[in-house]
Amino acid sequence: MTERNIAQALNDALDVALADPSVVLLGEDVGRTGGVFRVSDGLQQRHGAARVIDTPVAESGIVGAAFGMAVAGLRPVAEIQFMGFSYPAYDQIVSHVARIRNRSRHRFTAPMVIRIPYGAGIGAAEHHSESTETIYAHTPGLKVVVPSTPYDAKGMLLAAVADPDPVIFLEPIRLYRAVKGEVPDGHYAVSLDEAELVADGTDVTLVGYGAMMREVRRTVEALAAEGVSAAAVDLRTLAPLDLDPVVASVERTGRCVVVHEAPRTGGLAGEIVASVQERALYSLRAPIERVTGWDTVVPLRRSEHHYVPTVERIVAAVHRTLEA
Amino acid sequence: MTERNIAQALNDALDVALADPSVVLLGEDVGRTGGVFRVSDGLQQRHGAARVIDTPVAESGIVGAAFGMAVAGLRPVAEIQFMGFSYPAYDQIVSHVARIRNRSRHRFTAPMVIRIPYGAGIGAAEHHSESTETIYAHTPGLKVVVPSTPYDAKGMLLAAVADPDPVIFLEPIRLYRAVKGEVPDGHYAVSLDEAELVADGTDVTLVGYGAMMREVRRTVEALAAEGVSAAAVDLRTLAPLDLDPVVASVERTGRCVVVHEAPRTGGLAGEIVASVQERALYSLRAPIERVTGWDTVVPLRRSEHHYVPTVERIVAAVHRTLEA
Amino acid sequence: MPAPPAAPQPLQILTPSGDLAADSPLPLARIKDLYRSMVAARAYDKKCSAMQRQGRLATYAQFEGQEAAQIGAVAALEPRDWVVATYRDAAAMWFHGYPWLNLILGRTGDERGGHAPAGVNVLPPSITVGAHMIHAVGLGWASLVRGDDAVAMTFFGDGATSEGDFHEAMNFAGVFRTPTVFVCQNNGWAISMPRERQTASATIAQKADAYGMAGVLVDGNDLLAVYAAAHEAVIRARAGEGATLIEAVTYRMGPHTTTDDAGRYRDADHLAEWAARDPLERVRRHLEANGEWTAEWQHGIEIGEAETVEAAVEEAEALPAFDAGDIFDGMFVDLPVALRRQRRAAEDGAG
Amino acid sequence: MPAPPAAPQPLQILTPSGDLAADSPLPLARIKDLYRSMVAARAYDKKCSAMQRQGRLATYAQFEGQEAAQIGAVAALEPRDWVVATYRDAAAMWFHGYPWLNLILGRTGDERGGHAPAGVNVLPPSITVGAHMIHAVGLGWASLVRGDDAVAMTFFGDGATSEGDFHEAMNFAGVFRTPTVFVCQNNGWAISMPRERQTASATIAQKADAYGMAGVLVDGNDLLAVYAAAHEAVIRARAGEGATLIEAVTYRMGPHTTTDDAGRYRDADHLAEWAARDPLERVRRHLEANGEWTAEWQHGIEIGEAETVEAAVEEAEALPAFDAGDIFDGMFVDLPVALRRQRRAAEDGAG
Ligand SMILES: Cc1ncc(C[n+]2csc(CCOP(=O)(O)OP(=O)(O)O)c2C)c(N)n1
Ligand SMILES: Cc1ncc(C[n+]2csc(CCOP(=O)(O)OP(=O)(O)O)c2C)c(N)n1
Ligand SMILES: [Mg+2]
Ligand SMILES: [Mg+2]
Repeated sequence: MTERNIAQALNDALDVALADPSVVLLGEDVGRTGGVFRVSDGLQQRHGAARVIDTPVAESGIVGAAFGMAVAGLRPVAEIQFMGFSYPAYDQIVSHVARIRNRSRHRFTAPMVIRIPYGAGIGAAEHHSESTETIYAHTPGLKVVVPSTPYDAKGMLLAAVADPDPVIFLEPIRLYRAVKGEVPDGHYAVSLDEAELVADGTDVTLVGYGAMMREVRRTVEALAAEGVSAAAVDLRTLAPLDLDPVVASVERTGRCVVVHEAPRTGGLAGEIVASVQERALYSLRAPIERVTGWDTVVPLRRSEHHYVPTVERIVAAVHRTLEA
Repeated sequence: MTERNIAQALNDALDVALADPSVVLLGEDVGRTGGVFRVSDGLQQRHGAARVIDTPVAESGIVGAAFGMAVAGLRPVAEIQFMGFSYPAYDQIVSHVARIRNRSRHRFTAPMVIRIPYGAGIGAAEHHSESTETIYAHTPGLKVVVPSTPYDAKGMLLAAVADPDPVIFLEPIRLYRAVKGEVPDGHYAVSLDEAELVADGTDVTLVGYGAMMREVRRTVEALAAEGVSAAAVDLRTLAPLDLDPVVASVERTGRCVVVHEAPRTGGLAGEIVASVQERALYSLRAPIERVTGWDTVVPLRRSEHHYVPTVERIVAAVHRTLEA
Repeated sequence: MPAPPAAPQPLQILTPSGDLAADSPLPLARIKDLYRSMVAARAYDKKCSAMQRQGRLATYAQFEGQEAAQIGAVAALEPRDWVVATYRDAAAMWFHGYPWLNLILGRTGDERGGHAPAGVNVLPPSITVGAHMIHAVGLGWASLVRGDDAVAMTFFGDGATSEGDFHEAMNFAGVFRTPTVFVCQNNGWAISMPRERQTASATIAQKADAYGMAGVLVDGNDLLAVYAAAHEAVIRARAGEGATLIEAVTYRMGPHTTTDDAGRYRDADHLAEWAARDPLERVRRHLEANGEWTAEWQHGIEIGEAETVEAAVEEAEALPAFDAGDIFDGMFVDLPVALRRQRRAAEDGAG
Repeated sequence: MPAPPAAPQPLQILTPSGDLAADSPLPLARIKDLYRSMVAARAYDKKCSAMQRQGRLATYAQFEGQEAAQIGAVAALEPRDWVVATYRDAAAMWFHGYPWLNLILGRTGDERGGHAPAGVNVLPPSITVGAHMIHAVGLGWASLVRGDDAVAMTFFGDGATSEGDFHEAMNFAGVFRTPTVFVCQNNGWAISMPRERQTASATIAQKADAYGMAGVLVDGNDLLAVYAAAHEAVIRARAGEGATLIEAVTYRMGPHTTTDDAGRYRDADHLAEWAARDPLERVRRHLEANGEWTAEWQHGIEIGEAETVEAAVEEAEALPAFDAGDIFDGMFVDLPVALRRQRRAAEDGAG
C-alpha cells in the first residue's frame, strides 16, 4: 500500500501493465515528457521508446494505429490529451474500434484502452473542459468507465488493459491531484461493470460519477449536517450501466438526484432517470431531479463556476425533491 | 401545390433556396449525378457548378469549408452522404460549427445547413443505417431537425437555410420515396422549434420522429382498431426539444411510449422520459416505455428487422403501459 | 482551371499486346497460376452482379478491370502478412485466403461474412472510405514491437486519398517506418468524381514524397508491373526500410456499384479504350504466345472456377438467418447484464 | 532510423547581421514601421508571460522568436483579407487589427475576447490544432463564389501538418484553387515533439507538391523574406492562381506554454544558436546600418508600446465578469424556450 493521488495511481497502473510485453502506450507527448498531466512520467525511460511512443499530432492516427496493433494482438493504451481532442478520432472509435468484434463475429478484436482526461473546473482554454461521455456511452461495443478515487483509478485501469474489448477510460482532470488514498502495490483489478454505493441513506439517493463524485460526497455531508440522510452511488462504469444499487436505494428513499457536468440535453442523466422510473416508478415520491451542466459551451475561466454543478445546486435539488 | 415525395420536396426546396445567390450546395456527388439519393438532381445543371459543388471525398473538409463560407456570409448547404460518414466531420461540427457564435460572442456566425440522410430499413451496407442524432442533439449550439412528411421536409429545409444558426437536417432515408403529399410551390417555412400533435387520443401518448413516424402513425391505427385511443406527437425538432404537446397529452393519458431507432442507452428517449417525468410525474399511471433500437451495431440486411422498432413492438409496449 | 502537369509514364512490363517490355519478374508457370486466379475473380464478379440483379444480394461493387492490380499486389505477400482492403477488393482478399463464401455472405448482408477462417490475415472489407489504411499501419507496427516480420498491405481508391485518415496513415508510416505497403488503385473515379477533380497533384504516387516515403507509379492493368512493384515494396518493408506507396493506374469498367448509373456522369468513350487494356487479355496473349494457353484450357478453368463460386453461393444461401438474439452476440466477449436483458426482450418481441 | 534528406536552404533576404542578401521588397520607412510592430508584439508577449506568473491569466503560449514570421506575412495583406490563426499567433492577429484588449480578454478566460471589432477580419484564435486551416479555405472560396478578391491567410505550426484536416484543407485549396495562403511556422517543436519526429518529409514546404500547389521555404526569422514570399502568394491568390504553402523556419524560444517545462525534453544548446538569429535584432541592425535607428528611439517605442499593452490589460481587468445568465447568450441569435428556462434556473441557482 502506498498513498497516491489519482495521477500517481494511474502512473503506477501503467507501469504494472507494461510488465506485459504486449502492452504499448502511445499518444502525443506521452513519452519524453510524461504526458501533459505527467500520468506516464518516467515510463518511456523505464520501458523504452518502442513501447512508450511519442506520436505526431494526429488523434485519428493514434486511435487507428492502436486499433491495428490491437487487432494484431498487442494491448495498446492510447492517450488523447483532452476529451475535446478525441473528436477528430471519433470515426475511428465508433466505426472501427467499437465494431470489429461484431463485424468479424469474434474473429478479430480490439483489446485496447483509450485514456481521455475529461471535465471542467481548472479554468482551461476552450475545448479543454469537455464532458461528452454520452457520445461514447451511446456507442454500442464500447465500455466507458470513469474512476473517482486513486484505488479505483489503478484497479480499473488494470482491468481495462486486461479487458478483451475496447475501453474508453475517462480521467477526471480536476481530481488528478485533489484526491489521495491508499493504493495497493502491484497488480489488482476493479470490476468494470459494477456501480458502488458509497454512502447509505434513507431520504434521497444521489447518483454521480467521475469528478462530480467530490461534489456528491460533500453534498452527503452537507445534508447530514441538516439532518437529511442521503445515499450516494458512484456509477464508475457508464457503459454498460449498472443501476441495480440505484434502483435498490430509490426503492427505499423515493427520491433521486442525478448529477453530471455534461450538458443537460441528451446527457446520461436522462438515461438514468428513464431506467429508474421504468424499474421503480411506484416508489417515487417526487420527480427525479437532474443537476447538470447547461446546454452551453463550457464557459472559460472567468465564468466556469456558473456552469459546473456545485454542492449548493445539488442541495437545492434535494430540497426540491423533499418538498415535492 | 404539387404532389411530391420527400426526396422531391427536398429537391424543390433546394431549388427555391438557390434563388438566393448566397446559397451554395456542396458535397460528394451532389452535382453532376444529383446525389446518391437524387435529392439535388438537376440543380447543378440549373444553378451552375460554382454553386452546386462536387467535392473530393473528405467530410471534414466539406463541413470545414462550408463553415468558412458561412462565416464569410454565404449560406452553404453541405451534404454528408450517410449519417455514418458524418463522423469524420464530427470535430468540425461540434468544435467549430456549433461554437463560433459563442466563441466570438455574435461577431461571427455559421448560418449553414448540414443535410444528413439517416436511418435503417433499406438493407444497406454497414455504416449506412446509422441513427445517432443524440450526438448532435447533445451538442450545445446546434439545431437538429428531422421531417417526416413532404410538406415539413420542404418547409423545414427552407427554414433551416434561412436560420441564422447552424442546423443539422436529418433526412429519413426510408421515407424518401415512401411518403407522398401535397407540397406548396415556391417559398414557405415550417417552424424549427415546434413539435406537432399528429393524432389526438385519451389512452396513451406516442412520441416519435423521422422515419419512425410511419410506424407511430400505423400504431395509432392499429390501436384504434382494438379500441385504444392513442395520441401521437411528431417531435420534428430534436434540439431544442419542444415537449409541451407531449406533456399536455400525457397529463390527459397518463401513459407514454417513446419510439426511436437509435440505440437505447443514451438515446433521446431517455431525455424525453426524464423531462416528461419532471413535468408530469403525478399524472403517470405507468412507467414511460421506450421502444428503440438495441445497444448493438445496426445489423446487416438479413437481420435488420430484428433491430428496427416495429408496429408490433410499439403495440406491445402500449399494452404494457395499459396493464401496469 | 489549367490542367495539372502531365503525369510521368507508369511502369509497364507486359504491354497490352502481351509482349514483355522488360524482364518478367515471374516464371511462366506462376503467371499461368495468377491468370487462373484472375479468371476466378472475374467469375465471382460476374456472378455477384447477376445475383444482385436477381435481388439475392445487397448493393454490389464490381471490380472488373482491376484484377491485375489486386492479385498482382497480393501475389507478393506471404500468408503471415496482412491484407486490409475495401468493398471493391474481393479479388485481393480472396487471393490472400478469404473464402468466396465469406465474401458472398457479406454481400447478402450477413455478419458471418466477416469471420475469416483462422490463420487468414484479412480484415473484413472496409466500407468507410479512408479509415482503414491506418489499421494497416498499426498491424505492421505490431511487427516492429514484437520483432517479427509480417507486412501489412492496404488497398484503397483514388477517392480515399482525399480523406484526412490517408494523410495520418501515410505520415505515421513515414515517421515510424512501419512495414506497410499502400496500394492505391486509381481507377479514374470516386463514384461520379473523376480523378482530376479529386486532387490537383499530377499523380497520386508523388504524394509519397510528402511523407519521406517511396512512391511508385505502375500500370495497374499489368499483372507483372504490379507484382514487381509490390514485391520490391514488400522486401523493403520486411527489411525494416519502411513503407511504400504504389499507385496502380487502372479503370473501373462498371458503375460505382450496382445501384449507380454511370451514364449520368461519364460517357462510354473511355470504356473502349480501357477494354483494349484489359488485364486478363494481355496475360492471356502472353501465355498464348509462349504456348501456355489453349481455348480448351480456358474453357475448363472458367467452368471450374464458376462452379467453385456457385458452390459458395449455395452454401451462403443455405445458411439460416440470425434469430433476434444472435444480433447481440457479436458485441462483447461476454454480454454485460444490460445487454442480456435487451437480448431477452428482443427474443420476446418486447421493449 | 536514417536522417531525412538534407533540406534545401530557405529563402533569405536579410542576414542575421542585418545585411541584404538580395533586393529588399520594402522601403526603409515601411521596414521601420514593421520593426516597431515587432517591438510592440514582444512587449505584449512579455507582459502576458508576467501576468501568467502572477496568476492573472490562464495558460499563455509565448511566440517570442516568431514575430517576423507573423508580422512579415500579415504585412502582405489588405484589411479586407482574412487571418485565421492559432493560440500562438497573437502578433499576426493584432497586426491585422485584432485589439490587444481582445487578446488579453481571451487569455483571462473571457469569451468577449472573441468578439473582434466590426470590420476586423480575424477569427478568434484556434485552440484545436489543425481544424482551422480549412476555414481559411472556405473563407477564400466565398470570394470565388461572390466574385470579390479577398484572400484568406492561415497560420499553423509544424505539428498541425500531421492532422488529417491539414491534408483536407490543402487538397480542397488545390482542387478549387481557392485564394488561400497557408503559413506554417515550423518552430521546431510541437510541445515535446521535435520537427524531425513529426513527419519524415525533408521539408514541410515540399508537401505542397502533393496538392498541385506552390510551396516556398523561407527563413522565418527574416522579416523581408517572409514578407516577400507572402506578398507573392497574395498576388497569386488574388489573381485567381490559387493557394500557396509557405514554410517559415523559425524557433520557439520559450516553452510550449507557461505550464510547460521545456527542460524535460530539450537542451538549451539550440536556444543560443537561435537567439543569434533573433528576428528583431537583425532588422534593428539593418535600420541602424541605414541610419534609421537610435537607442533613444528604441527606448521611446518600447515604453510607448508597453503602455499601450498596459492600458489594454487595465481595460480587460476592469470588465465585470459574466453573470450566470450571460453564459447562455452567445449560443443562438434568439435563445430557444428550453434554453431560456435553463437560463432562468442558472440565475436562480437551481437545476
Ligand atoms: C467516409 C466515407 N465517405 C463517403 C463514403 C461513400 N462512398 C463510398 S465509395 C465512395 C467513392 C470512393 O472512391 P475511391 O476511393 O476512388 O474508390 P472506388 O470506389 O473507386 O474503388 C464514396 C464517396 C464512404 N463509404 N465513406
Ligand atoms: C486537435 C488537438 N490535438 C491536440 C492538442 C494539444 N496541443 C496543443 S498545441 C499542440 C502542439 C502543436 O504544435 P504545432 O502545430 O507545431 O504548434 P506550436 O505549438 O509549435 O505553435 C498540441 C498537441 C490540441 N490543441 N488540439
Ligand atoms: Mg476510384
Ligand atoms: Mg511547432
